[in-house]
Amino acid sequence: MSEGGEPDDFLRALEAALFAAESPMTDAELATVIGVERLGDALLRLQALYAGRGIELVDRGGRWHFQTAGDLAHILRRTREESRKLSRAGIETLAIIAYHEPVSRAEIESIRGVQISKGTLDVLLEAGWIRPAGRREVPGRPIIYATTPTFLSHFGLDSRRDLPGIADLKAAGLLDPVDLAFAQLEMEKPDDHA
Amino acid sequence: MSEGGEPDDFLRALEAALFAAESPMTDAELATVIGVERLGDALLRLQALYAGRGIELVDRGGRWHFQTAGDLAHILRRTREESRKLSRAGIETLAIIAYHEPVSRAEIESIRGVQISKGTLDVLLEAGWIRPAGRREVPGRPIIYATTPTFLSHFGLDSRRDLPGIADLKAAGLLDPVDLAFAQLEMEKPDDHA
Amino acid sequence: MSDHDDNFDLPLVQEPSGDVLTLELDGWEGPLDLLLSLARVQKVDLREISILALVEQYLRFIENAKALKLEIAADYLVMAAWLAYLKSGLLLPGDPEIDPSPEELAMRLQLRLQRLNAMREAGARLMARDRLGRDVFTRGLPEGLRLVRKAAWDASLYDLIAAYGVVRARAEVPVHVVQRRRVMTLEQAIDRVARMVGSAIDWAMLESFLPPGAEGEYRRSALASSFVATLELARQGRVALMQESAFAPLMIRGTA
Repeated sequence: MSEGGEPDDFLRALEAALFAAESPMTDAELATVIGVERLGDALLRLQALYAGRGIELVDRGGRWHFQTAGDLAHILRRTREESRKLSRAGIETLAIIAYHEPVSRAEIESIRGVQISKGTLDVLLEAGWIRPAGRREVPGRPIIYATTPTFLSHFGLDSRRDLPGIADLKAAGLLDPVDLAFAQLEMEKPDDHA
Repeated sequence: MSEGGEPDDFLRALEAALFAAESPMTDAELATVIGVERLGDALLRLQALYAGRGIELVDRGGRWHFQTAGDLAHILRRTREESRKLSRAGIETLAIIAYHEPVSRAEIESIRGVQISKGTLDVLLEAGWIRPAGRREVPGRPIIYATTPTFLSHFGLDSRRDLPGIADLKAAGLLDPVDLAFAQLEMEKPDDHA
Repeated sequence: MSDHDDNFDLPLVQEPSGDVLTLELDGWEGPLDLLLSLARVQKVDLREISILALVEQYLRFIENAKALKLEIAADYLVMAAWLAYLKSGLLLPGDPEIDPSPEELAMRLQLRLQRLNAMREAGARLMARDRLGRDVFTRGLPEGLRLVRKAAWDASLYDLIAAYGVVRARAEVPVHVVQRRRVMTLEQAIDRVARMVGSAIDWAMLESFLPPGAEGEYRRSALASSFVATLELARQGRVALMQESAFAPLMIRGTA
């Protein structure tokens, strides 16, 4: 092994557990499975062991799993998974939730300048990419939405900090809380039963 | 790597293909997947690479697959305890209890509009999601049910107040008749100007 | 920006009849979306677009659409009216009384376009990532682990709330209830105004006949009924009405 000799039994057990797992595992879950108190830096050592291989160990919001290397996508890509394509409204709504989370429906609408049609949030909820994350303590107590760990793993993100360009957007003030009152005044809809 | 330096792209592709495969694969199938004429001794080289590790590459009658090293079998699931999907009656009953707790069986039936079998409540009790929460002081003194902390943690809720309200469900398209909601999935046109 | 019509990136749709070209407004998700596409045609950094030029393009676009007798959704027209107002504010010499100033409104519009654009690009970048199950894969044949605090029964939060939605949708018999609103009937108003005017000799404003503390919809109802009541009483010769000019306060006095 490149990282100094044969892996120890501890690392072997960790490797086996991660290979056998049916879904991403947290540090604590893995420790329980292999019967140790704590993992220490074992996950990072295992990750280093697989660096540059056809399979890599990734951290998705504190949950770890093995996956095939991204540069091999051209060999492995399965087109059948692509049959259900997200609409533009769906993509934008997902981006807004991911970059602004947690956000209410009204906040999403104010950024997009149109009402969200029925089904848009439903599709994202069903995909397991977003979840209701409590309520905003303002009049009407609207539900607010946030992304899920499934979202992070699906899009290959270690954490929300890794969202493409999020630091720049934040620096440019483009992720500041929306001036809702202003937006509503300006975009007032003649009716709201759409 | 023990077998002379970094694995080449060929070996990496083979490794990834075997890892992602949904069933054991033959030499010829693997060659097709990674787009080469023949594999030569690549499988044996990959096997050597994994020798002594937590997982190993094995040949079962000409079909190859990765599996957990035999001495680590204790961390694997021994009894194939399939996690079963809750029945429709089960999930509906659970939803009604969550939204209306505490409720008696008769109340659940009147909301569902359908009778519930004894087994339905048993399953929810067994899963630890609901608990008897006393009796309603009406004739017959029926048992009333409420959700448990286990319920909250399983569904990732901080409190019952985080459940989306009727207005939210309506807005998300979840109160639509099923076929209508399906038609509105908005998954159709691949968009070109995103 | 001189070659107006070519500036528009409009999908042109040929009508079946063949002679009329129509602009496809459905191509845009609302006015902000349309504004953003127009702004992008300026081909400069969104922070440097000319709001005035953008406003003119939008208004021209809506005019074109109207000239072609297209059905234009109301929100496009609302936006057009708002932009026309903004345009006049930007063109006229600054009036310090107006708050927020047209310049500030223009800046906010620009900011909104930037925000929407940022999210659109973020969405595209998100979708282009290596996605699990499409570009990268987890193990195809996991053996599975010993259960670690995993419930044997599996259901997601989505399953739960969707199920509740189904239950409610099934149980929901559409019942339309006309909300009971507090109103003042014409009879009540005639009674009230007649009683009050009997003791008043001086001219009094119509509003002074409204019940004290009346607010919102009830006040509007009372005002409308009281107005009709004074007309009825005037017809009967019991009161005299006077108004100095259009929209001036309506004055009432008893004739007794």
